[in-house]
Amino acid sequence: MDFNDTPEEAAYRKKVSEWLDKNATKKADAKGMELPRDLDELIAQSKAWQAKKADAGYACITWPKEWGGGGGTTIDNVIYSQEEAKYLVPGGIFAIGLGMCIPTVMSWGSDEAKQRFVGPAVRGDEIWCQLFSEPAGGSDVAGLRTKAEKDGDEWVINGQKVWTSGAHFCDYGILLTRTDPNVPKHKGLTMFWIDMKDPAVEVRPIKQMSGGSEFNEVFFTNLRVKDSQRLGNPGDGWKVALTTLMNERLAVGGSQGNADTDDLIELARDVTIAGEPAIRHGGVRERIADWYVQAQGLKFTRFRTLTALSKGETPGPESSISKIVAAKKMQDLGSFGMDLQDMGGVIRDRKLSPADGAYTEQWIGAAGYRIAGGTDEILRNIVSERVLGLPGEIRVDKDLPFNQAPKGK
Amino acid sequence: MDFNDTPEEAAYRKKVSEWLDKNATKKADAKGMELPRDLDELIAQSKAWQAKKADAGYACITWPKEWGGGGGTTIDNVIYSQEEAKYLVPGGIFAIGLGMCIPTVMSWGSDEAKQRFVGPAVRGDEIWCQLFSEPAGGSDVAGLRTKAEKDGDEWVINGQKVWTSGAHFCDYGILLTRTDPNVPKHKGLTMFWIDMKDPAVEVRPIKQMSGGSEFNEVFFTNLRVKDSQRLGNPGDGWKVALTTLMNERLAVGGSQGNADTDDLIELARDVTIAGEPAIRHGGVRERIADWYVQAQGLKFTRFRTLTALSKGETPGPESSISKIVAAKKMQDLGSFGMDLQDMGGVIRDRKLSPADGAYTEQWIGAAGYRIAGGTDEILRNIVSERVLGLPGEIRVDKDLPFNQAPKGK
Amino acid sequence: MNFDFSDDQKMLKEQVRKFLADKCPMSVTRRVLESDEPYAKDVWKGLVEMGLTGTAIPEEFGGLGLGPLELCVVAEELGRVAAPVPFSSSIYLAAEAIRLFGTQKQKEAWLPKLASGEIIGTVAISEGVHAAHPRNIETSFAGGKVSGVKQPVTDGSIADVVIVAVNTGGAGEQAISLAIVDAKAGGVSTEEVRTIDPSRDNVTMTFKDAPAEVLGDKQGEGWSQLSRILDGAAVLFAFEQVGGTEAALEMAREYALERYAFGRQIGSYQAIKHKLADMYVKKELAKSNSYYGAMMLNDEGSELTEAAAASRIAGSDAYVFAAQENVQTHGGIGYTWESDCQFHYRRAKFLALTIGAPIQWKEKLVSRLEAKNAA
Amino acid sequence: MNFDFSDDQKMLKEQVRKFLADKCPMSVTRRVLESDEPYAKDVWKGLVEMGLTGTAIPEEFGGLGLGPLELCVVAEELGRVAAPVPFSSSIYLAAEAIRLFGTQKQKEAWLPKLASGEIIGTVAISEGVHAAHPRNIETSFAGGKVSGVKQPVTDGSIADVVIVAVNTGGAGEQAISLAIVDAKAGGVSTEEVRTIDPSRDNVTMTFKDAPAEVLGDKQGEGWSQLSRILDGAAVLFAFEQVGGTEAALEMAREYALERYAFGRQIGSYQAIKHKLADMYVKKELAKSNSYYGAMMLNDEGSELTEAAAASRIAGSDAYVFAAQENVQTHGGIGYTWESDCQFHYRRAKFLALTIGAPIQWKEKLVSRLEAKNAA
Repeated sequence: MDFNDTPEEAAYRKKVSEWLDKNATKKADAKGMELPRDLDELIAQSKAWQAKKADAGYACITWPKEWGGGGGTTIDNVIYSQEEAKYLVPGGIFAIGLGMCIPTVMSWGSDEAKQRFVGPAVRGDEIWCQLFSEPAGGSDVAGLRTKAEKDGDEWVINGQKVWTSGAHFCDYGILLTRTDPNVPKHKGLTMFWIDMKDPAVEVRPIKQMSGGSEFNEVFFTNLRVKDSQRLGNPGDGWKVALTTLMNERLAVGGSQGNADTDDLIELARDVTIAGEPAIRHGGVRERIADWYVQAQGLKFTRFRTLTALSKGETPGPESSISKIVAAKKMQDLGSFGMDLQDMGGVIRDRKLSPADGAYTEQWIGAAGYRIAGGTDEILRNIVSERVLGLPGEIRVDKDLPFNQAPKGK
Repeated sequence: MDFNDTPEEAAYRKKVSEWLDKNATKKADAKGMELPRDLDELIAQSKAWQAKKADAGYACITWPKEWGGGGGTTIDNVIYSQEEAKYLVPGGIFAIGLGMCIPTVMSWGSDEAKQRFVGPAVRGDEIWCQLFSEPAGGSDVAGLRTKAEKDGDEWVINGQKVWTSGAHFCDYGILLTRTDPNVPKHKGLTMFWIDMKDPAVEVRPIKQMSGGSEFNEVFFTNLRVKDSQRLGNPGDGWKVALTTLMNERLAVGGSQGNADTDDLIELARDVTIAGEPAIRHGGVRERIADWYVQAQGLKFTRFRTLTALSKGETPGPESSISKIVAAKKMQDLGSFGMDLQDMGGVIRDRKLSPADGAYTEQWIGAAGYRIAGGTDEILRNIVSERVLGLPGEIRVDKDLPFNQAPKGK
Repeated sequence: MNFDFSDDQKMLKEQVRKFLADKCPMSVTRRVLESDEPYAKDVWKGLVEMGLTGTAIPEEFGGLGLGPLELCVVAEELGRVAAPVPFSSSIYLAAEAIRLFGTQKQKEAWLPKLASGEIIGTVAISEGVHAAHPRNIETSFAGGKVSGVKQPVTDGSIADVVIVAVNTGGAGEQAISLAIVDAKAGGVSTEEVRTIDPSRDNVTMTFKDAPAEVLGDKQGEGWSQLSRILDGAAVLFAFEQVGGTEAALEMAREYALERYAFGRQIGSYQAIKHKLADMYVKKELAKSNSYYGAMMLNDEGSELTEAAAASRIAGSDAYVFAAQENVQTHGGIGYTWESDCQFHYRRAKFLALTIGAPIQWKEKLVSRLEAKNAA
Repeated sequence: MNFDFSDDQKMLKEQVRKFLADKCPMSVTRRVLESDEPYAKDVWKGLVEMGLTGTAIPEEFGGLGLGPLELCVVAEELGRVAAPVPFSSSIYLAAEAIRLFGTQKQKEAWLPKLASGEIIGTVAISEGVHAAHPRNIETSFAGGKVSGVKQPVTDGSIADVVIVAVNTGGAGEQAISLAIVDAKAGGVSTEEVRTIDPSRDNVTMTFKDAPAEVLGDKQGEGWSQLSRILDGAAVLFAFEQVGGTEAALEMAREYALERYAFGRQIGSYQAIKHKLADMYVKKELAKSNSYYGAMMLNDEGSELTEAAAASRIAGSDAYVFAAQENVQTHGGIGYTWESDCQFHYRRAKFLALTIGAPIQWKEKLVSRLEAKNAA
């Protein structure tokens, strides 16, 4: 039992870090430097970096070389990510496209589509987004209502999507539509790829409680797409969507907020409870211990998963617990950090708040993180059903035609 | 807003306490004295005391005088209980009979039955128990299987009940049976009163995890009862049972374990954490605060209910929350009291443990208290459905004949 | 046993509720939160016209001469709608401070104007992110002048009179006094400070030799005075928290009944049913504790501090939980700017921190319980 | 990255699991709990014959010369069946204490017999309900004789050798030494003490001038030695707790699948589904922390104390929660004496207290985190 690389892993890590040293700046040496705040600049830098990675075989490491990938293993990919994380490089805007959309195109698209789209996506020349969620859907993704009607060898699409990341700068997207409302909801869906720049597509940013706008609403008004843009057969949309959704919860699983127990120790040294240093308060110390143990538990659960990967095994279900724990911890730790600032805890100003305002931001952000990509409640259902094998929910709408299933407002 | 009695209440309280002073000993003055540990003696004393109360009009205070009651108000009853609680008097063994069984007999029994049973029960000459729960039933009381089959003008009863308090010393009981398995489960039930001394009735004590035996299993082997012992019409048993069950959760709601925050403060003064007095540990102090606030919250919720009563209003649903809070608090406070004793916390010996071993006993007892008379989960369902008006559970067995409903083992 | 509000008090509650339902829907809170408007003048004007600002102020000083109980029912309704008005600062805190500890002259000078709504008051205690304590209050008061920086000061940009916790030298608690500062008499400047709840005005307040006088006639009693003022405010804040909890629970309940997932109302899933049951339980515990707090406040009872702390602890726990789980019940839509969920999410935490975090109040409570237990 | 046990270790685990499934079903635990039998001799004999008592004892002292990792996999399986045997006292604690700090002579004297199961060992630390601390350990050691009372001492009535925490005078931690007492050499008497888990033997152990020698060659190092011994035991206990948690979760899962209420498996209700999901989550967090604890123990790593404390905190939390909610999932039947639920309910709390309560370990952990954070 050790954290050491196998000889192969070590060799690959060495190769990677040498390449990174040549082509990027270590965060440690990047004092003052930061990524552009302007979106257009950021996108430009991101595309340039992605192209560089593609040339070196570090874009889509696990994909076959003929598709522009690196032809590497899952663990190669993990190692690259671990190393790249040490450098100040742009990333993220391709995650959904390469993590979810393009794999869907590769499994279900026509040869023309694959030839046309995979290469440019890998190089970062084109960015993709995923268009599944709808206001009426929520946790019940398959409850979507966006309509696609056949008209000759075209489809006419009308409806609305929501929570679409990056829709405002994406070139293409994969869109899940309802093509037959007269069959049960999972059976009447069809998937298409679409051109996000089509005038019939309108993107409106969603303002979040936090004040930020990372997501969009997307409206379709008589959007016409060719039948050749279909991914999978008509009515097979749900099967196609599962290819995509597989990866989502992993994709979201990342962020756990900024402040952690080390910050809490520093804050507790600085502030007081009933006039005594908060760090001497047993309740503060118990929370530090509990959150440290949780963080360690999640970290070493990831290590167990990585080990399974490096052995070529498919990772166990352990990873499914990560977000359940991380999201609530993010909210509670943020909230408690604010409590430690007492009356001053209401202040939301990075200049005036400890840890650069991290406690407040993560307390607000956690309200969304507990929901995004699977609510606490949905994730517990997943663990109890997929991991523990407990019965699924009673589906009253299971066999009802979609247009007859109860929907409320 | 005050805790004072109205003039009428004050007068009644005065009358009551004068009578109690004459007829019983204040706990405060009862040093060394205690109630008999021998069951037979305890029953004898209980019966004598109940008869005395009946003569003075303090047994079944809210019942009409012609039934041997006191013809008083609900608040009279509360006042009497508050005052009686200050005296060392036996009680409890009549609670289920007078609180649940006899009211059922009074609402559903024949005139003969009422004439025969109400008086002796009020005076404590006869003790009653309630026979509803079954091994297969649990939270789903109506899922019971004990069979009653018509034979001439008699019924022949076979089956088993469980969790019956006092069955081993009771004279009579009310028994819920299934008389028609071919209709949905709530529709095929019928209620009877039975003679617990009948040789066809066998009582076996249930040993609990705690080591105690407060409950029994009761077996019926061809028990024959007259049709005149029926309470309500055949098939109306569930409607009849609701009369009885109304009162159960109140009945159970009482006990919250012995140790409370005052004991915890004393224990925390005595023991240490990392060498420092536990009472100085902020986490200990937070728990003391939280549990004190919970206890106060429950106490003043009861006061709000009493106020509603004293105004002749029917109390709000507030009382339904009491057991949800009390049971978990009982388990957690007991558990934490053990933790404070560190390695010594495993000791289960009243002589060696603080607070006369209360922490350990209540930690063990709470495992049962969280279940008895409605589990935490059932109670949350009740609050969400009856108080908040959220939808009831989907009843897959609603319209199925009982003998076709899924039952598992 | 009469552990309930009187019919008159309930009638008052009904009036306030009707007025706020009509004049202070969430759209008003949103308007204030999204604009530079420091508070909803129209709502405030209405409350003043109903005489509510004078509820607990003696008639001789232009108030209605009612008591804390009436103030409690008003508070519950203000909390229910997360009203964007300076009521707590001006009435629960400033007016109560002067009513409790002011000299006759000070009462005559300030209470009538506070009662009539002609002026707005507030208190200035905190000096940043460190809990106020006799050892760390640096704002000074000497030669009739206050100098120092207070942050955050709620409703500071609109306050005409400020009760300021100041350091007048001396050991321990004796170092602290409360000073009355006329914010319009010079030496006071404010700069807006951004908080988690922009529907309430908050500033950094700087005093530069601001003319002031000590509250009451003696220096060095500020800390115990502040403790009593905050005990009273804790009960009133708790009623706002109970009202807010009820509103958040009601929002969650309505959404759970109208929103469908997988062909069922989401309110039919136990994860949601039990979540809402837990909100209800916490709300009832908070309400019952607050009732006792109200009674102790009304009687100036010997258990006021314990009851106030219990009210604050239970009220903060209930409202923050209900506000968080209300967003969770709504799902994605609940996290959007368009949703009204945010107003409870913000206000719940704002109320839980503004007069001191629960963890500080737990200390205050347990110190008392220890003393009683030892006795 | 190889954060997993080796195939050999997994094979050992499988063997132990098979043996215990066959020879140590819950009926054996019940037999010991209900009788005066201090431990299951038949099971113990089998474990000895498999050589497991010698797992981590060097070959030169008659052991298998394997390491802590092998002991961890054994522990997980012993925990899974709540085995009523003195393995933890004799091996995790007594044998490890001597292996770590004993002189060559002491190792030669005791380790072979402990490895061969010829004798049973234990430790005697606690002196009642007050957490052991250099300031309150009164059992004395002078002139080669130990006198004092230890309570509770697990497996004390069957122990042949006892490692006793004694006070040898001096300031602070230097006051404490560990003494080796031959329980059969006179001066040692035991009286059974009733605990929450009668499936394990526990006594009050009285020493009256019992012949003894200090562990190792120096006095005054007992407290730091004890700290290291308990760090190791905490990791091994955590594996027992993980095994127990898995067993309790499995019991709850099986019952939730076979028990019907209102025509549905109770496992189809979210209240039960999410309860079991929470058990699973806690179990995984405990398991992952324990893996790191095992690795640090194996490497004598610099983070052993933090990893051991984290393992103990997560393991205790997971097992106590799972044991409590397993009873709750079973409902009334789960609270009966006949039900096997009680064995996990008792053992979970027993393991969580026996080598010190989590709240004490949290202090130990945070002190270390503070030091590192300051560094």
